[in-house]
Amino acid sequence: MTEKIFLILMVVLAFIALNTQKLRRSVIYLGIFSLVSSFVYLLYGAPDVAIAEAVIGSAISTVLYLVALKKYRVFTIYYTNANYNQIRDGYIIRGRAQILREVESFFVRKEMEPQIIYTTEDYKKVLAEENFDLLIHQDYDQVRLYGNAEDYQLDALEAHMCENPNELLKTEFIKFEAGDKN
Amino acid sequence: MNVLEAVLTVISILTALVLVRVIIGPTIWDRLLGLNMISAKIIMSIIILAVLTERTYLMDVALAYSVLGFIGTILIARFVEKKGEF
Amino acid sequence: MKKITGYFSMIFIFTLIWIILNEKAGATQIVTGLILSIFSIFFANYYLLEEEYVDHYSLNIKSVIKYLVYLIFQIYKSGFSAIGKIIKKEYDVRISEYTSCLNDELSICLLANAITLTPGTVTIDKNGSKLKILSFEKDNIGTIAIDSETCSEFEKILGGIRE
Amino acid sequence: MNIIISNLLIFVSLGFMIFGIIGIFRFKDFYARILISSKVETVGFLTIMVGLMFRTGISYSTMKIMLICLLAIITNPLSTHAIARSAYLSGYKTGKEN
Repeated sequence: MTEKIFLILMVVLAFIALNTQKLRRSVIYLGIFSLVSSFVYLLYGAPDVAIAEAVIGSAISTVLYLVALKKYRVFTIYYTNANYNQIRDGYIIRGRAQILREVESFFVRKEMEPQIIYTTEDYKKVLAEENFDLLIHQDYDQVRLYGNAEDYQLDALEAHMCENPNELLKTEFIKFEAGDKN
Repeated sequence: MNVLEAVLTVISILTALVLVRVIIGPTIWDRLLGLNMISAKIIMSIIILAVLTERTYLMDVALAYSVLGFIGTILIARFVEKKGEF
Repeated sequence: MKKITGYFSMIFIFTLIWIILNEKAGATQIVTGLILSIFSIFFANYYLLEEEYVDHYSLNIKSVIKYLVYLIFQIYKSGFSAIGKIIKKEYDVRISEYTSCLNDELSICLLANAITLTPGTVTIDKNGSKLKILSFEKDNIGTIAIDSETCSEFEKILGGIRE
Repeated sequence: MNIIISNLLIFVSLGFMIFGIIGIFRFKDFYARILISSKVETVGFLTIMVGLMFRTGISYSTMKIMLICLLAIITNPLSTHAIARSAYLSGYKTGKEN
């Protein structure tokens, strides 16, 4: 009976660790997974494997996951423009290049990989449907940046923007609470 | 049925109940709290198993876990507290 | 002289733990335990600590036992009060500050550890001898007397923990 | 005789743990949950360990269980404190959740 319950728990934990959206939560689920699996090894009579799993799973792999989470992350950035059809060439291209160049160089300095997607869709549709980390919406010289309130990198980006303000563009940050999807 | 086997079963059911809190918990600290509680319950069940089967070397696993297990909790808590740094 | 007895008691305790881990008290275990404990103490002395090991961690055995007995008594008391809280469903919490009358780092840490385990409180923050304590609204904090001039029972015991 | 006392203690500790889990689901505030669980868990842990000590009698395994108890008394408050401090410094407010 004990054995069956723990085996079911292992399957459930592996499933939600794979399907969660936030990687920090998945680190916690993997910690619980390694705990339960070390007890299951004991139930099947393998104490040497269990002690290795307890040490590696609890201490070392948590540290490794956290360091990896800190170091590397692909950042998805959507770029939309309100006046896409009436662009007079020289005017907007300079401004657009500027804001994107600043954001991109900021993320490169933080050792992350910015992935920029240009789109002609309306920004409200992108907000509702797409899965993004940062949405830049530009209306002539008014720039709005939409992001998740729990994202630490966006806080750092905001602080960076406040320190080095751009003369041509007015930037504004809008943060919303994330939906609670595990 | 032996008493200790029944106790092991009850503890495993309790672990499953704590896991429900871990899954639905609204904040990340609720999940950490669940990790802490589950680790205490697993240490308990390892010692019960050692007494039940009279294999005292199983207690070494519990000892190693109680020395090292809290490091993971503290590291994740610090990671959240310092906003992504250590 | 005091230092030498301190080192001897440390070596004795470490050897005891080694014997418990080995589950056997033969001559081989005692000799290896002595060698390992002497090696680890001197390694910590020369490479890890700035002060001497004995100055850092030597504690009064009588005070430690008194502390543990009092702590376990308080833990059980707080456990029963917590069950009452669960049945009555009271969940208003507050955060209050408390200035301890101890000024030794290790004793303050032990005090914070004790506060976390005893009635209705968790220590949140420590800054010098000032502690921030999280507790239930309607709890009379009892052993940890907030807003009082005199030291609480724990602090009296912990005051004598250094030799 | 020893077996009866140990069974009694084990049942008492199971009662404590069940109350702890009821508390975790009953309270709506995170700080109240952490206060309850930090206490009830430690009480349940110590009681079940004392019950198992009665069962093993005086031997090396009893001393090992005592060592584990000592470690649990030291490390359990540490991790509770780390979680509560992390929530407090990140600006999680006391009061009712909505």
